[in-house]
Amino acid sequence: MNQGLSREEIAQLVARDIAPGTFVNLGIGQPTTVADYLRADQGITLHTENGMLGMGPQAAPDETDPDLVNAGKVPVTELPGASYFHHADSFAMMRGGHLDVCVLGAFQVSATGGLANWSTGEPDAIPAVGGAMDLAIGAKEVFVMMSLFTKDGTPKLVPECTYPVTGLGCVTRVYTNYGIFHIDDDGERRRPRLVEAYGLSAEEIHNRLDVELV
Amino acid sequence: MNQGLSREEIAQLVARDIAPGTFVNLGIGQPTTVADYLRADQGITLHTENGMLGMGPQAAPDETDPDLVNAGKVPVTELPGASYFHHADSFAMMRGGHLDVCVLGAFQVSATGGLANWSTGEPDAIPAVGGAMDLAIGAKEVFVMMSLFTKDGTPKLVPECTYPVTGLGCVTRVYTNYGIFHIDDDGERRRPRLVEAYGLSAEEIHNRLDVELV
Amino acid sequence: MPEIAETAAEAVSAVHSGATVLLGGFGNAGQPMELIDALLDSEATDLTVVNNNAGQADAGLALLIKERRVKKIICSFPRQADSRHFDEAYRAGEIELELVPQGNLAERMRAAGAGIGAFYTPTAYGTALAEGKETREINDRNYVLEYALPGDVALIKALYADETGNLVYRKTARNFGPVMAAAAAHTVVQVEELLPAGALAPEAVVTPGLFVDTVTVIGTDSGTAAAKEHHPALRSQGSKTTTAAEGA
Amino acid sequence: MPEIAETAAEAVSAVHSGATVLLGGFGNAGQPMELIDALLDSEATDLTVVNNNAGQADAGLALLIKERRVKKIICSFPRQADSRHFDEAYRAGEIELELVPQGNLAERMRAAGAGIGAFYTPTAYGTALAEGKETREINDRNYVLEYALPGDVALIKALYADETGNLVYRKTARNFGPVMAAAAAHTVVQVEELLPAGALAPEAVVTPGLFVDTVTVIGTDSGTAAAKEHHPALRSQGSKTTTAAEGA
Repeated sequence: MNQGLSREEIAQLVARDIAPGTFVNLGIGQPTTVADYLRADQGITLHTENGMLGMGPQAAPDETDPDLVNAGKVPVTELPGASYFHHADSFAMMRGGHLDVCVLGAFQVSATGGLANWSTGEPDAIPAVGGAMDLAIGAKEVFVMMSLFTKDGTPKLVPECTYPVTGLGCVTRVYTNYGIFHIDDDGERRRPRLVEAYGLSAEEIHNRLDVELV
Repeated sequence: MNQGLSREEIAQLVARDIAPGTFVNLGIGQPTTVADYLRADQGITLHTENGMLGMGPQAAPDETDPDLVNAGKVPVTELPGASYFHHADSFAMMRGGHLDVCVLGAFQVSATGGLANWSTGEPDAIPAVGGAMDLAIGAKEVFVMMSLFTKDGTPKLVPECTYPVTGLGCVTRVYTNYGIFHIDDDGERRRPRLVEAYGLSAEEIHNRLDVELV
Repeated sequence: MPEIAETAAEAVSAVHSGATVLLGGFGNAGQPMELIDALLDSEATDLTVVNNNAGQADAGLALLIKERRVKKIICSFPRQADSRHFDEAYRAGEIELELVPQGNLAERMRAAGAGIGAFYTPTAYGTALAEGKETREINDRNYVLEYALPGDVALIKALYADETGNLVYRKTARNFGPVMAAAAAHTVVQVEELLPAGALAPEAVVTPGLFVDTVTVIGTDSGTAAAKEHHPALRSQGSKTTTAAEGA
Repeated sequence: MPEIAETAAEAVSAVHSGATVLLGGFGNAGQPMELIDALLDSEATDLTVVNNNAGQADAGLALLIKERRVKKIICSFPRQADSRHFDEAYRAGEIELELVPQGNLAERMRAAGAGIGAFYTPTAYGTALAEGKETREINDRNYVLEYALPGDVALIKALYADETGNLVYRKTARNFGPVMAAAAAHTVVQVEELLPAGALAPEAVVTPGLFVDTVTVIGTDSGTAAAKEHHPALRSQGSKTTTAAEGA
């Protein structure tokens, strides 16, 4: 079957759509790869939850600094104009709505922008949340990157999350291998709108999802 | 009539009783004069609510700095070991119980350590509170400096404050021209104890106050 | 990157009538006098102003009040020896006063900047300033519920900005600046000098640039005093792009 | 003035069995590894530990958990590739876990340090981590009530201390340090170097000395890295009293 876009292509689309001059937090894992496709002329400033704005690329192996890491604890670098601050200030930036965009992975996104990305809900799983819930409700816009379907073909854009939620009504855009969805508020409620389709036609996507699209 | 101690003598007693190595906030007005009697070997660090620890003496007239003032907006100086911080952090220090002592003036102190020092309660008065309420409840110990009686002889250490209160049960010591009172909690309630008397005998003080002393 | 305004007038153009304006400063220290003067010259009226005081003498905020362009003031200490314009407006019933203990005022703005909706503070419990407010006992201590206090615009003064909007302050002129910068939807800063990105040491930045929307360069006494010292945030390799003398 | 401890063992002697201990660090950055090792060598047990994680591999906090000396851990991210000692204790029901979103964790400690009893946060509203908690709608946004989280002792790592206890940190190693220093009744700090009063620029101090009770000097990689740079808080006239090499 056509797999639509690769993970790298999805990251490229996210990078393309981040507005110039904004402050952005890239979540751990796949979202981190978005940084590889941001152009210098976009003037994006990266925030890392562990207390830094103006984060640069990953450090070269021979230039790592034990005191300069990102949220994934990977050694990174500092750009001109950077600043450091403590954890309460760092999360105040998120919670206070000062970040323009955060990019997160997801198990599921609901039709109203609910996000499930922190727990599979399995009874024997050891729970861990990190900064996911803070990021989900904090940024002005929350972009999710995920495959549109699980390996067995089950949609991940769903009427309601069946996995434990990270935040309610917080996702504004969903970047998937088969298409980009914007979850807009039409004044009455939030609903996803298919903005771009890849590999599948818009009609095929509609048919395979159990979600009413605008 | 014997006036007991002078204001300067009261300030000297307060300075004498501040424990070495402590962090202290001296309120605007008379409490500020306590600084004149602190000895360098006491190692007291002064806090000013407008964002500084390690405040030094008032600046000489030809060495004033527009950006270095105390809570009374008087130009002051900086000592080695000083630090600056913003207003929310400064009041967090008070409220969080990190200051050992603050010294305040008062219209009245109640037998249980209630403080009235911010408003005369006159109907046409324009109210103003500043940092008084924050200081009153913030420091581990609140020392009050005041005359024991008004000009017409009315006690200012009272069963209950008739002036609008600044804080409840917050005063731990009262330094007056006729004596020093400690307001201790005996496990059941807080009551003043006359610790030193000046100019009047302990009995005379007891007789002239409408407050039960320990 | 913040907008660089050529003039104070341009810098304060974000203040619209009816706005809630957070005005920095404690006494003269950190007070953005030139921005307030520009606000005075603007058409903005019907303002809610948050400041520690309510104007002094015949300048700045006092004149805004004299002209009855402040409908409400939220402050801790309105009454001063030279607060005659406020006193007059207040006694005439022509200005609303919300009196807030200074620490609660700072913490309410801090909450607004930090996305905290409300908080329980021990300050003012049992006093007239907590009348009608919710209270709660937590671990044997009594608290009053206070709500976040956001602003539409903050007008503040810092010492240096870099081109990314990072700010550092000078001595006790820091006071309300960092708190207001985070609490306002739009933050306007007057600085003594504007420096290139990289000129401020990241460890010593006090207000990160994401809180700053507009910067304008205005030389004052603070810059004169700073010129005699080395501010720790200045990296030696940082060359200055605009000095107060060259700037607006 | 803080007590200067000659050894890490002396520094952590303030931790008694049953204490709530705030452990700084995010990953290895800012983690007071030598203080934690000293805690491991102490008799303290029955601890409640607050840390972002729940120990890694066979070191520090993980070993405290392995030895079942941690009755409860309050953290945001216990599960990691190498968190096997926590995993085992947790599955055996031998450690209590309070899972808190990272920002709420930081803010709860910030509240403790700032004398705020509780606060309304939007984080975790509607999630399993807010189950059973009070909620409130404020200006059309939903919030969860979270309480202050104070510690009996904080063990943190900073770069430099001066003799009055003022601290500065290095890069992202700052993380939880300043928040924990204020939240604990007794704060113990390991630093690379101890400097005389006046050696740190007052504008660049991050944690004022009144939050610091015990300082001990321990050289680590951070000090090695710092030696190649000029930290902005260092005043050129400040001569060093104790370097890591000379110290404990």
